Amino acid sequence: MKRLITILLVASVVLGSVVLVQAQDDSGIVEKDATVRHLSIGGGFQKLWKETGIYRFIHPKTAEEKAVEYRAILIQTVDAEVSAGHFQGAMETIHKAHGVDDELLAELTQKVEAAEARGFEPSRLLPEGAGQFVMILVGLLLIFLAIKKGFEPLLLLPIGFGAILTNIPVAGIADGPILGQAGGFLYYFYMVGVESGVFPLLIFMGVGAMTDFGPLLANPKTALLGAAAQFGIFIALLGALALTHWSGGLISFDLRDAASIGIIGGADGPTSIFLTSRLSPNLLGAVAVAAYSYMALVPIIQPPIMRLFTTKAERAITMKQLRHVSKTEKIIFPLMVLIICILLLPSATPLIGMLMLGNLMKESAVVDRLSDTAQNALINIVTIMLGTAVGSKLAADKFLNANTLGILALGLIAFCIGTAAGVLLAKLMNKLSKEQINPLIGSAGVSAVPMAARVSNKLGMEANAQNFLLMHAMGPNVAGVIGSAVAAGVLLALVG
Amino acid sequence: MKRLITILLVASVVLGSVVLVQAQDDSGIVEKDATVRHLSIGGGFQKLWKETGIYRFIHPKTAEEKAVEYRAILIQTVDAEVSAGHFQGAMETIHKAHGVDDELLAELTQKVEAAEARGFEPSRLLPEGAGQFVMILVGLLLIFLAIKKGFEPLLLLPIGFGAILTNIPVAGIADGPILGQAGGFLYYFYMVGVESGVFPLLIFMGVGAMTDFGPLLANPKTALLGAAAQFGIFIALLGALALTHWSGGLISFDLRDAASIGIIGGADGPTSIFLTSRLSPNLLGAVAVAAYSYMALVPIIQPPIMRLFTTKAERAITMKQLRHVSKTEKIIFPLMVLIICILLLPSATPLIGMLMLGNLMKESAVVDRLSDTAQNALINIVTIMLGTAVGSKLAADKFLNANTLGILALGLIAFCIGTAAGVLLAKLMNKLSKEQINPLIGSAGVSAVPMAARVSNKLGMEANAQNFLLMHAMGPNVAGVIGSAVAAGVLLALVG
Amino acid sequence: MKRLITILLVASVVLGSVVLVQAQDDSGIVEKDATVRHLSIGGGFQKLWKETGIYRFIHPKTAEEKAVEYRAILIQTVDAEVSAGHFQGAMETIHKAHGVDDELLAELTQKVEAAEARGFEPSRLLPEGAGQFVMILVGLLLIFLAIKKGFEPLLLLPIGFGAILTNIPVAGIADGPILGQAGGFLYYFYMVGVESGVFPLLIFMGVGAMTDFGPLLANPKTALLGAAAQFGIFIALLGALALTHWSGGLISFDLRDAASIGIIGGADGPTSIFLTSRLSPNLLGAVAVAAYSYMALVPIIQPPIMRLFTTKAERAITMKQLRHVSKTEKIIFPLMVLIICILLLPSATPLIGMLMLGNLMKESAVVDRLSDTAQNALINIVTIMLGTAVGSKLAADKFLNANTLGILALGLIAFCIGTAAGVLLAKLMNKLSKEQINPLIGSAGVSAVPMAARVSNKLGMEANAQNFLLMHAMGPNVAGVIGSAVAAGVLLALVG
Amino acid sequence: MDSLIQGVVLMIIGMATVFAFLVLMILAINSSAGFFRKYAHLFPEEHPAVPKKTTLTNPDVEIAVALAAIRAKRG
Amino acid sequence: MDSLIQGVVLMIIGMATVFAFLVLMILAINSSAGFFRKYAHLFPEEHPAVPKKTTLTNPDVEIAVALAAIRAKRG
Amino acid sequence: MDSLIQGVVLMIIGMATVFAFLVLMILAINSSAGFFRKYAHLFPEEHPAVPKKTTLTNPDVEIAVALAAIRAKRG
Ligand code: NA
Ligand code: NA
Ligand code: NA
Repeated sequence: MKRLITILLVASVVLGSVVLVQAQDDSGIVEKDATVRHLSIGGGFQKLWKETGIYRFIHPKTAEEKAVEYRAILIQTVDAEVSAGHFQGAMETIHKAHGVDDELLAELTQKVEAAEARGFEPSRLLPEGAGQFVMILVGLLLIFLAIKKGFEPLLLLPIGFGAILTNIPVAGIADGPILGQAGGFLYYFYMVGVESGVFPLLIFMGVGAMTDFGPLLANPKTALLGAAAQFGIFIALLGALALTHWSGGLISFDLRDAASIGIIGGADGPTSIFLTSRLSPNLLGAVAVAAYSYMALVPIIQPPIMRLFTTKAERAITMKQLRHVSKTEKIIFPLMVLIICILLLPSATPLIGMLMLGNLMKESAVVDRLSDTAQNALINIVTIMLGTAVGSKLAADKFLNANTLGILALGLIAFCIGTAAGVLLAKLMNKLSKEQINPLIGSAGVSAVPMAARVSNKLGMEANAQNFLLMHAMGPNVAGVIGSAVAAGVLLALVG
Repeated sequence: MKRLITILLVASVVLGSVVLVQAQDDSGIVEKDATVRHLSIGGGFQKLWKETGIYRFIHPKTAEEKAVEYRAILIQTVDAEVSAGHFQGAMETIHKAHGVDDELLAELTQKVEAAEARGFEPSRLLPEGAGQFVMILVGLLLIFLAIKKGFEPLLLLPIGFGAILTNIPVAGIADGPILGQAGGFLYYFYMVGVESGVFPLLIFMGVGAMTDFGPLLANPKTALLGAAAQFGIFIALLGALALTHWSGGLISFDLRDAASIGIIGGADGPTSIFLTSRLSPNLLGAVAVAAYSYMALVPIIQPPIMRLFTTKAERAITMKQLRHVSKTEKIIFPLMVLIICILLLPSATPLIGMLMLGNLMKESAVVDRLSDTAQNALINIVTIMLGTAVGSKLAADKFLNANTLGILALGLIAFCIGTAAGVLLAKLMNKLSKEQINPLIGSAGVSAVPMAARVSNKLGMEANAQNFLLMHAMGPNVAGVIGSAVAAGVLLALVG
Repeated sequence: MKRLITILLVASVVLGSVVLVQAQDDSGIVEKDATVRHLSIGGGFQKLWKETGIYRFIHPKTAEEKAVEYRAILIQTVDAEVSAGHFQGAMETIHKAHGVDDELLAELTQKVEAAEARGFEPSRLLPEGAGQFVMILVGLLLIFLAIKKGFEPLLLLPIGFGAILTNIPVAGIADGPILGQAGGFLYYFYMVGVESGVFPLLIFMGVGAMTDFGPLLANPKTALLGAAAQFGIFIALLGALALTHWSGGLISFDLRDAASIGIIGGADGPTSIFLTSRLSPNLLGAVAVAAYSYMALVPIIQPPIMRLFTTKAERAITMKQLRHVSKTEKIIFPLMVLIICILLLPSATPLIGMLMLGNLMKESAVVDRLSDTAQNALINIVTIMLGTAVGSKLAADKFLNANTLGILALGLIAFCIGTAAGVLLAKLMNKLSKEQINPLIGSAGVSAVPMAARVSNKLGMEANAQNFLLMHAMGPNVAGVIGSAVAAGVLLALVG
Repeated sequence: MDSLIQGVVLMIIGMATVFAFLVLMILAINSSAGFFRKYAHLFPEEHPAVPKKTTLTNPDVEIAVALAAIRAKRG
Repeated sequence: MDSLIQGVVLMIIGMATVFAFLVLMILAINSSAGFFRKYAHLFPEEHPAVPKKTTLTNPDVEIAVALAAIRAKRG
Repeated sequence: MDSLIQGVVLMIIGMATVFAFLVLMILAINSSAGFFRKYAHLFPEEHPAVPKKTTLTNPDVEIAVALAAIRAKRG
């Protein structure tokens, strides 16, 4: 086990350096059609730099840049509609497009007609009916796990129920409208709340209104642990591409899929749902289920890894009590983070922004009625609708295939790597500074608030009954939420 | 009175058997255009069978079947738009249609042009302005009944207010957008919440989260009473067709209208609104008003009928206390009902599904915050918007005509028949089994939760001061909710 | 100071009479294109009369009138789209239009093509990036004022945050969808809640459910003070036109802009937002900020003016305690006001209607659960979304210009004039009747509930420690809410 | 100048309407007050006729009550 | 007359379905009741396995607890 | 192989950005902490300047208060 994980860590570092060398000569050009090709380190940072607030405040987007983006969106939209078999929609999109050279339009039209000629047959492991039947069983399983095993019931119960409703034949509860006939209600939940990105963001606002960043402010350097733990995200991303490369076509993910799978390692529901709904809506069901299931399994997944990489002595380290944090610092904090995000990574501002809006409402204490509603009525209403809407993406032809197994496996790896990375960085930090921190709090960096922090606390008390790590673990824990939102922003900027 | 009702019951049974004979030879073919024509018993059951989950899990819809359905929807949509005078909309629909043979398109185009040539003049008893004035008075009346008489104020007050706002000249509060100009807010409430079916379903979820099926689980056979009481639905449906047939054109309802009117007898608000918004939106105002008014009048409508069909001795029957129902049974129940509904009647799953989702959230006790919100903040918000949106369908040209009188009369009949049927079945059951049940609880089968159950309790105590029927009546009472949802599903499947 | 305000008052009266004379000969014809031109007193009242319920109940809109309105909307829509640079949208609007003579269509097409030929360059004081940067600072300033200075934090905090999010480069949080790509979430908040008018109306309903009209019912004549205080609205409107006329093109407002600016003087948030979102969405950000800021500054703005126009003796006047108001009167009141509004000014019924619906829910006491939700969960949810959505209109090219300075100045003037007018009318009333009222309550007529009433109370107690004016001031205070809604209705009817 | 005139016209019409509206409202209030003073006996200050319970209400309460009764009866 | 026949057909099919559905439901309830009566020992009436706390929960509480513990330890 | 390289590139850029972001955040926190330690006296821990009451508040309370006062005065 330890060997495996260590190998993975080393491997990725080696691979990284290999690339560092061979990719330098690379031109870093970004193809017009926005699917990142031949992106070198240099090219990537360059692209990212052009998407920073610092750069854009000084060089607003030019008409040319906007035109290029428009072209990219057009191609992407048509591709998506074609691969979903919506040929009519694709043609309409092409007709709607304006200010695009006719060659491109002709080319796209051809592409659509060719695809239409080939016809569209959703790939299925099982016949439609059987698939629906199995998915209903999957839904029941999720509900069982939620109720009997206590797996994140707030999300998995609605998701499971949504999966059942979606796979009922005839009823068409997740189908869109046809001519004059209204669509099913889950279709509207999905379009209004998920396609638009509104629901996960509102939940993130509520989470912000529930989160106390005090422990992080009191001991900021623990935020580094929240950064390290995001390593799992990118290992899983790499893994998804590796599977595609070596599974001989059995499993296949493109870069956007890989990014969506990686984000499972962020151990943060709203972030996973938001990113996946942007990059690969077809994977939304599997990704969300994996993310919430593993978050629920944190008390089972993390401890062995934590013990593996720490000695009893290390686990017994007690940390000095956290300093008092003033009200004003807590009020300033969300604004500081927002500003950093604006300057460095605007693509992450929807997530970070809403998280910090919620937190500002809480800490400012001048809009308590809004903050209360954000963390109660509003988040509950949205949770019900978001859960069922996510469940509506658990359709047989999307879920019952080898890819889903890959997603589940990679998600688990992501959690393990993230945990290990957090613990290892903690140990490294102890080497470098005299002020010792308990490496157990490193694992809390994956977020999964507040479960992971509780796990750190539990193991700490096992090693030393007087060792209360919870508050110390909350620092990396909440930093991990910010960390995965940042990772999501990077992926949106480079792959989106 | 007793004679009248008995006659009605007998008549319908006779008519039924007559048809049984003469309809057997019938082919049971269902016309392409989805308006049920010459539907025989055999044909009907056959059609229903093809809409069951059992059948569809094994035989998913074929491309041909989908094409036929698409044709039906197309024709229906065009017809609806034509009869509403939206000729432009109808033409657009025809142009949007794809994969349909040109004859049909040509035929529809002709139909539209012909209608446009004839021109469109909404039939009015009163000139527009006077009609609006009267409807405002109707709205005020509803508000008076809600506040002073306590008629279901939660719905009738918003409905009444919505009726007033809708009928204000110039303001156009329920009008759709025109080109760049936004529509009135009630228009948006209606489209977002009623046209989509979302609001009644969310309310049903809240009702589920408020409902304790324990009494039903403790004495399941009382569910039969909840089935019998749905008889009123179909008698009213038959009555609507009879009125059309014998009122010499004064009153006219098609099959979909008749179904919407019948559902009033379900004595269940959300079910009535959901079904009517699907089948005959134009009747929504009248149907909803009738349903809620008679639900409020249950304490006045039911007792005489209950006394009529029971002897003092019967009313005095006491029932043995209900057994304890375990938590697990209560958690399993909503899932069992959902599964039965999936296998037998998918068309009812939106209603049954949301009811059971709410109940599962309540009984599972792992998502209390969601369940609390579902039965408070969420259901209240939706009730305000749903009520006013339903009121927006109280437009003079739709409401001020003989049909409305017919609807009110038929709704009352439905309640009476339903009550009688419940009581009579209870007596029949007493004949057949030794364990006696008090026939008074039969009337609770119409649902109208918990009013009808309270009425049973009241009459029981009149006959025997120590006779507490409330809990026993809750069984048929909640079964009646399921029963009317099932009836709605059948109507959607056969008439929708 | 006193002189200044007095001059303004006199000036406007004089100007008024001047016009009275010279405008009589005027024909009062209203141009087809709905932008009021050459509107005389007579013509205006005539137009208003034709928009009353009294008139329309008897003379419903004829096909001709509707056609004229449709033409007007068409022209307006195209103009708006052209001036926003949405040439494609404008062309689509023209194609969608039906039942319009071809000359008009040709004319409009020409107009669009001409504009497109000229090209579209949003006028900017600063380059795009710099502008966004400054607007982010503006957002931070609003948040500072909300938190540290307590300026209406419930609105200004979300507005400020919305302003920041909107002006983040790259993120496009307030941008609309492009082809297949979803828009930013603030775009959806704005379209769903503000463009549709739903959010301000829901807030108004909540305000109604929180408002006790008892003090007004106990001493109705104080409502006149709530009327007088609306004078500020029209002075600011006049001022906006004057600025346009005499600032030599530096500042430019059309009649609709002027009306939106004037409504700031209504000292009522939802009313300002509702009217401005109808008349000049581009000014929404500035108008809302001004309205809420000055409402927060009422305790600073009003006292000097109140002292200026009152003697210590007047301020010391005590008023006899208010009579008891019966429950039934309180229930009847909202319906009476609604009916008056229907008969006199239907264009104000969305605002007045929702205010009165909320109040009826409160006073009827039969729908407490709805009333509770309306004044808590619902209003809070809507406030969060409305605030951020309004903030999304704080875009650099709309906000960073001389017009905004004009808006801020005029808003302040509106508040001052309103305050003065209220106080002066109170003194006049004292001259005319023997029953004395304390002129301090006149200033509460601007609404700004309950801040302004508290100010009256405070100054009253300064003059006489035993002088409790709060309840007496609540009368004009709530009347002011109705007054500004009525003013908004007039502006919608004549300018909209 | 023209637009200024428009402004004044709007001011006059607007203020006139606002006053007209509120004066009407005052009259309505006074008449209703008078009416209810005169017929107060017809409108006792009791709570509204409606029980708070409605179809949206939770039956559990009811049942609890019944149960209590039953127990009372037994014990 | 035709449409009336339709009505009767609907009535018969409808009532049949309603009864069929609720009868099935009764059978299901009885069998589940039987099952749980038989295996009651497997389903103790304890509260569900899940702690109410979830990712939606406010960490403050936790911290309070921890603090308390710490203080306890100190004092 | 190409796509794998893409993955590694994303990993390097991603982790670099995450660390950069959080390091910046740490610096910001530390400086703000330092600032407030230095000028703590300027930011007393009092409650915010705003009264909870706002335009969204229910005037009834106010009135109750006033009434109380009036009665107090009388009695
Ligand atoms: Na994370
Ligand atoms: Na029923
Ligand atoms: Na006002």
